[in-house]
Amino acid sequence: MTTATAAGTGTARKPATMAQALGRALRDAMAADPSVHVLGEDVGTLGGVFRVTDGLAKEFGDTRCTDTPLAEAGILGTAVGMAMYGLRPVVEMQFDAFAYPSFEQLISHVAKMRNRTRGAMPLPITVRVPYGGGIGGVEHHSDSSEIYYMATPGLHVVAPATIADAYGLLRAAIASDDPVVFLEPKRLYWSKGDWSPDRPDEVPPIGQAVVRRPGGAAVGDTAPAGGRAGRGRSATLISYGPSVPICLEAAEAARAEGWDLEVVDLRSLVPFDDETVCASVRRTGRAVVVHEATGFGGPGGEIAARITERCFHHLEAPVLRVTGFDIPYPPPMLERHHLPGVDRVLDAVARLQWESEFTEGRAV
Amino acid sequence: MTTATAAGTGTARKPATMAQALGRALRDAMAADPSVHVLGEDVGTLGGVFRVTDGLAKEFGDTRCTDTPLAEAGILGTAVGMAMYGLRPVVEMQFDAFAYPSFEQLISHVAKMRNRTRGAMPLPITVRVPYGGGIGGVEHHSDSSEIYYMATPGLHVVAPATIADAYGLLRAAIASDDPVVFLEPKRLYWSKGDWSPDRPDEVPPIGQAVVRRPGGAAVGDTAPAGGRAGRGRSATLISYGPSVPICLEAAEAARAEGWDLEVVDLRSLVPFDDETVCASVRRTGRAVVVHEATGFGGPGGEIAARITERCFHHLEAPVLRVTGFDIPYPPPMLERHHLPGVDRVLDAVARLQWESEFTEGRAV
Amino acid sequence: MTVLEQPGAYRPTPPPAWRPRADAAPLLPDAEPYRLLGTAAAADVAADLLTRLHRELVHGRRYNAQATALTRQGRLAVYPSSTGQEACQVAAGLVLEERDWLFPSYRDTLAAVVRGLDPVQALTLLRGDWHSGYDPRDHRVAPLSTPLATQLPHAVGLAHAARLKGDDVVALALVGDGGTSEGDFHEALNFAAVWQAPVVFLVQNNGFAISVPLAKQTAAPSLAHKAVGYGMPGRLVDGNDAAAVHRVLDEAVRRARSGGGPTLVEAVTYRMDAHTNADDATRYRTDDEVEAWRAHDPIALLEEAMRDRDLLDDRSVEAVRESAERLAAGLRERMNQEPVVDPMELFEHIYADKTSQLREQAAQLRAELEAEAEAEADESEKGAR
Amino acid sequence: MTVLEQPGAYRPTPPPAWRPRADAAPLLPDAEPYRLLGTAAAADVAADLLTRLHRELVHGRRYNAQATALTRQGRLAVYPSSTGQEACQVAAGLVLEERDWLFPSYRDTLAAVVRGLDPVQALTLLRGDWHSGYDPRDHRVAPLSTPLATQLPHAVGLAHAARLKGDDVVALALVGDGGTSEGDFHEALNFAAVWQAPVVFLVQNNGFAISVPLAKQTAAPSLAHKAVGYGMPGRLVDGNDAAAVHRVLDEAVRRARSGGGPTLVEAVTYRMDAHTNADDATRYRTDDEVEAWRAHDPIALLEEAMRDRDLLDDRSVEAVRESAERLAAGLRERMNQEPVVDPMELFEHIYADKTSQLREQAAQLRAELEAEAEAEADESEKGAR
Ligand SMILES: Cc1ncc(C[n+]2csc(CCOP(=O)(O)OP(=O)(O)O)c2C)c(N)n1
Ligand SMILES: Cc1ncc(C[n+]2csc(CCOP(=O)(O)OP(=O)(O)O)c2C)c(N)n1
Ligand SMILES: [Mg+2]
Ligand SMILES: [Mg+2]
Repeated sequence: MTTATAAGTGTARKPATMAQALGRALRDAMAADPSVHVLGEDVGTLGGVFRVTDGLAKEFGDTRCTDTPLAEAGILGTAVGMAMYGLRPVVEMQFDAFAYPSFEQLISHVAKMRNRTRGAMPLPITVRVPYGGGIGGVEHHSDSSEIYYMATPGLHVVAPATIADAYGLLRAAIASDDPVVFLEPKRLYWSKGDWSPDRPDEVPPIGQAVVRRPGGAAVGDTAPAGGRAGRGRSATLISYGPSVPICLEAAEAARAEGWDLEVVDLRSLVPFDDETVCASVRRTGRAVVVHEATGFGGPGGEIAARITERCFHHLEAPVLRVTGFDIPYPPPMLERHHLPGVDRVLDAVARLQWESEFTEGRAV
Repeated sequence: MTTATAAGTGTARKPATMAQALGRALRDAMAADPSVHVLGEDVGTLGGVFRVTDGLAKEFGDTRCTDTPLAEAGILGTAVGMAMYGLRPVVEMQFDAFAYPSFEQLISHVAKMRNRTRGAMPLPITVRVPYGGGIGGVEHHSDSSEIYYMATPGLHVVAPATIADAYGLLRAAIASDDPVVFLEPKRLYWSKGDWSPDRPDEVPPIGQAVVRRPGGAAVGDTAPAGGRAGRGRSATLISYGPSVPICLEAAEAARAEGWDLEVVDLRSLVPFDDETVCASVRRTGRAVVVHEATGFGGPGGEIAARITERCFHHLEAPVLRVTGFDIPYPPPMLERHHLPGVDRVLDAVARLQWESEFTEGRAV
Repeated sequence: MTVLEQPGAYRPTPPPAWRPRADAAPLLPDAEPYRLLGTAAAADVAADLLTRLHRELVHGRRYNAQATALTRQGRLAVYPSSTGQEACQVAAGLVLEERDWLFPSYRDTLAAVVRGLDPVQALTLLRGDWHSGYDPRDHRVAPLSTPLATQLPHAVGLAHAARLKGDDVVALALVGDGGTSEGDFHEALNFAAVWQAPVVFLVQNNGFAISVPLAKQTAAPSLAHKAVGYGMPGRLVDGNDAAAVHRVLDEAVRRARSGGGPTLVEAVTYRMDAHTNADDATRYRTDDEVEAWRAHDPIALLEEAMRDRDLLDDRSVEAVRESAERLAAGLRERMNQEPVVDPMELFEHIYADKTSQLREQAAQLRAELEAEAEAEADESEKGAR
Repeated sequence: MTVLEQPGAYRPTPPPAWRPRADAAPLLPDAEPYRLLGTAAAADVAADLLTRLHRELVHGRRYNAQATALTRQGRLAVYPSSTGQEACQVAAGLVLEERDWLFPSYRDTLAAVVRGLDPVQALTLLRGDWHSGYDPRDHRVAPLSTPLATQLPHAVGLAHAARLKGDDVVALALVGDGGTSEGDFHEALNFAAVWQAPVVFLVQNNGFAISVPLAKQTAAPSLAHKAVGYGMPGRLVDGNDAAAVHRVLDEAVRRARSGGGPTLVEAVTYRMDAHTNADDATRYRTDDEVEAWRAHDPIALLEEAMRDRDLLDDRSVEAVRESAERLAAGLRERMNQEPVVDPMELFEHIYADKTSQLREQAAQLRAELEAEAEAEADESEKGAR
């Protein structure tokens, strides 16, 4: 995968934004493998409403990068057929909420075809879903729909938080023989970074979380008054996609208040990297899960539950969640009140029972 | 609601099965309120593939109980329009997996219309979904899809476990001004019981869990060696729908081994009754969540996480989950290996760290 | 016999006794889009209708320009203009009775405004202070629908419900050429035909779904030809001829009202602006094409026909333009006021009663807001000193 | 020019230069279902084709009876019989080349068997030992599709992919009358027409979707009329006339193979059995209706035509019945063997590589199974003593 460099482009070019890195991943994948086909609404001539597919139709022709009729079940359903014939379709859903018409195809076929055929007919389909809020989008343009996919066995679910991961994980998704729902954090599309696609170490495997910010200093060093274990004022922030930058910012801010926070970027919700997550929580003894999606029934419940199952006796406090409220995504002028921000993360950190005070039960 | 008895039928008739009680609820609701309309595939002449709507078309005519064309998005979408005009549609999805084509209508309209219109246009729609496994159904006929609904703000999600609740909760769902996804446990359709629809106390409100089996004896009475708190060998089993009878059976079996188990039937996943659940867990100090749905990303994660958030210092052990495996629903001949049964519940109970042994960390 | 029974309905009996339900021929659209303006028949169109259409077209164009300008001033999050499509918008807004219902998509705020909706309320979604700015029952206008074609089954269900209740109500549902490809379009039209619901579907075929031209959207002879597959009549009309669109819609509405069932109308028109202010139309279409359509401008077409009949002169044109300016100025002024938003409203309309969880979350947000306000007060106090 | 470009494609240019893409007339189905048997044209049908069709029809009927019997013996979880529809099934199974693909629904195991699939493998879904019993690539038969109409876009995508790869492959997709109401039907046909994919859609209109009669499913003149709305030809055929179905499908397949694009074929037939063994058809249809269709039996029709041409006599009929009995006996015998199922396979085919979570869960189940086995061994040891 990492050896596939596109003819005629050197390592000199450094895409500036995540959107460009995603486009580059598509381009490099198409150049490396003629069975990779991109299809969706406006992906061809226009280059996609976020311009992620810009230039692909020109370079590879409109049979490799195809503007489809406007019908998401049709897009994903035909992609299933294309994959059955040995192609490797990469489907773009224009926005999160516009993937819903394809739900039956995704749940009842894409996720199940390998299983149904006893492994004879895997479906190497990548479903790219620009997702999440924070871009001032009107209704239906800001949903965090990851739980629908996470809860469906047979799908991989990936969400990059960095430009390098955007490239690497998308290459990995396309190369995977399993269907991958690839969640692209819309509000990071225009995030910029210095990055070159040709460094092989930038192609991560799917299913490995990464510690974005180690919480080294405090590990086992200090034992504040009242603390049950001697792990100091450290905690783990766990997130993915658009919430990772929030967590990193919060960790930076927390340092000023004497907290040493470790930040885990899950990168992939399925497969879930229990090892990296639990190792961090065992080090710190406290954890906060952060995501934009609705709290109730959202990804954070699963994450908190499995950490608790695995690390119960290492926990100084319950795993807390900082999430979107249990409401439909708000209109643009109110979205800032809904989205988990640095302050809300710090508030949660403060509630992690640092003095082992008996605070539970307040909420009910 | 409870005063609405149908003309011409006395209290003498005692429906024997849950399917009949559901049918009776529809009938009584239609008799009480002419704005209640039933629609779906085969609900009219045939009376539904599970015969729940048997007799309704005959009694109320085919405009009150209507065989629709075969198109689930169309069924739910037209129901939205009917509700906009003041009707109270009750929609039947023939099987769990066949609700998926209506997903966009459900998520993007049914769940959001009240919110979108600032309360001006609530949608009193009941979506009946025969759900879950254990009936030897072939693929797509046994999905436990509740997390998709739970995770969508704006929907109520209800699942009865008893015949009385089937009647009462369905009446409540139809009477509700909010959209309700009403999950009917297929394998309990033929469960029998002595029951009369005319006892007002059998119409429960939506959103209240119930303790199906109190764990009284052990509350605070005994303090076994090694136990941190003095609550004895008691624990709470939490479930809903088709798993409630399993939990009751497990509790019965557990008594022989000296465990005193309390069984909570959630009845409604949304709204979620934190109070009843947490009160029980605080009494017992231990909890197991039991459901058929896939574990990863399933309802159990949410339930375990919120219990832990609220009752952390009352917990002697992490909240455990007994769920379906993280696989597509298996073919009939293998389903018994997938479904949580009494043994698996008892195994989980046994793992609840009764001697406070330090067992965590094994799984990772 | 109930309203759902159709005695002549298609039911294959054993061949050779084949009996198709309906003759397909009357369902098929004409080969050419129907036109009135510029034809002899234009002479019979009521003068006051033309005057009304004209005023609304001119107002509508100005409204579109104003709304687009508001995006540049940051007063609208986004605006999908209907410039070039005013004939469809205006006819759709005018053709219904008060008791009827309109089901617009995101591009159809003009039709809603013509129907009587306050433009500020119509633009609420696009301004971003809430998802919808009006009570749908006030003017019987459903919320603007963003997920394509999803509003069509709503229109069918509402029209069906009204009929079941014995009410004399017709629903008119708007959808774009792109939207016809969605499954919901298919399901809605099929339900409408089977139920003989009093609903009219108006496809504004403006040639593009964002960047995707019609040739990549369908291979049908016309979109109106889809009607025959549902057993309803398909009508093709010049979407820039306001009188023609009004007449075709009016006939369809009357048919629906009198129990004749649904109609599919395709209006052939063109989107003169980009998809929205955020779109760059030069990426997918040529200036030549745009200019060719400019020569078929709905306002120019109507003005020509009206001048032919002496229904318009320079003075009356000027008067209409002036009233359009006044409307635009009023809209501009009102849209330049900061809308009042209350974060606490986020929890208000989820359910009839707040769940305990929502109460907890509302309390959390309230506490945050209070802390914020306190901090701000501290700041400004410091500043004041 | 790529395969996706359609020079004559429908693209409205400014009126008055209206240019519809295609003439609708050739797309419209005939008013009467096409018939061969019993007409003069039947004389020209190749004798060996008739012989082949006859043998498969008779085998097929026996197969259906046997499968239904297996439900009563608990050997099949459920069986949706195609008795009465054998002409469609057999024609669909025979008309394709080896390299082509068949996309069956749950009712179409017979078509798959005619195509060459082992009936035991074809019945795996319905027996319940796994979701699908065969490698789809072995006979180029997609897994039986249960969610209605969802297989149609798969067929389009596969045919499109084959064409892009330069392969000479046609896909034939089967769907029921009820299935035509689903959004996926619409989207699939539209994609097929826009892409000019080499795919043939066969609607087996058997009059019912479970209990729902066609009149509640559609108001169209015929289901074949839906074709015109996509810009593909619609063909109507007597679905009990095996020669006619074969010919219409054969023409459509040839057309698709030669780059002529997709076709929609509606075969008018009747489901003689209940929806499945679990259904009670007396609830929604009369014996009279069933009997009327019995008089139009596909086997009787064919036998009559063959006898007319001296292609069949009592002896050859008897020989075919005997071979059908042998097939049924073989199937019965094999289906009476308990299928081997391995619970551990539950975790095998979820992903290319098992996740750590699945490994944990597999270990849990293995431990449970071992404990169970131990307990059983203990039991039987006790019993042996
Ligand atoms: C279900 C769905 N898919 C995708 C989109 C994104 N989208 C918004 S407008 C548009 C094009 C619509 O074209 P058309 O129906 O012709 O209407 P027009 O914009 O031309 O008025 C698309 C793809 C959407 N709103 N809904
Ligand atoms: C999406 C979906 N909805 C509902 C069903 C349940 N169902 C199974 S068969 C059937 C009727 C199908 O009728 P038709 O398409 O005419 O095919 P037939 O059974 O007559 O062959 C229904 C409603 C399903 N399988 N898939
Ligand atoms: Mg358009
Ligand atoms: Mg049928």
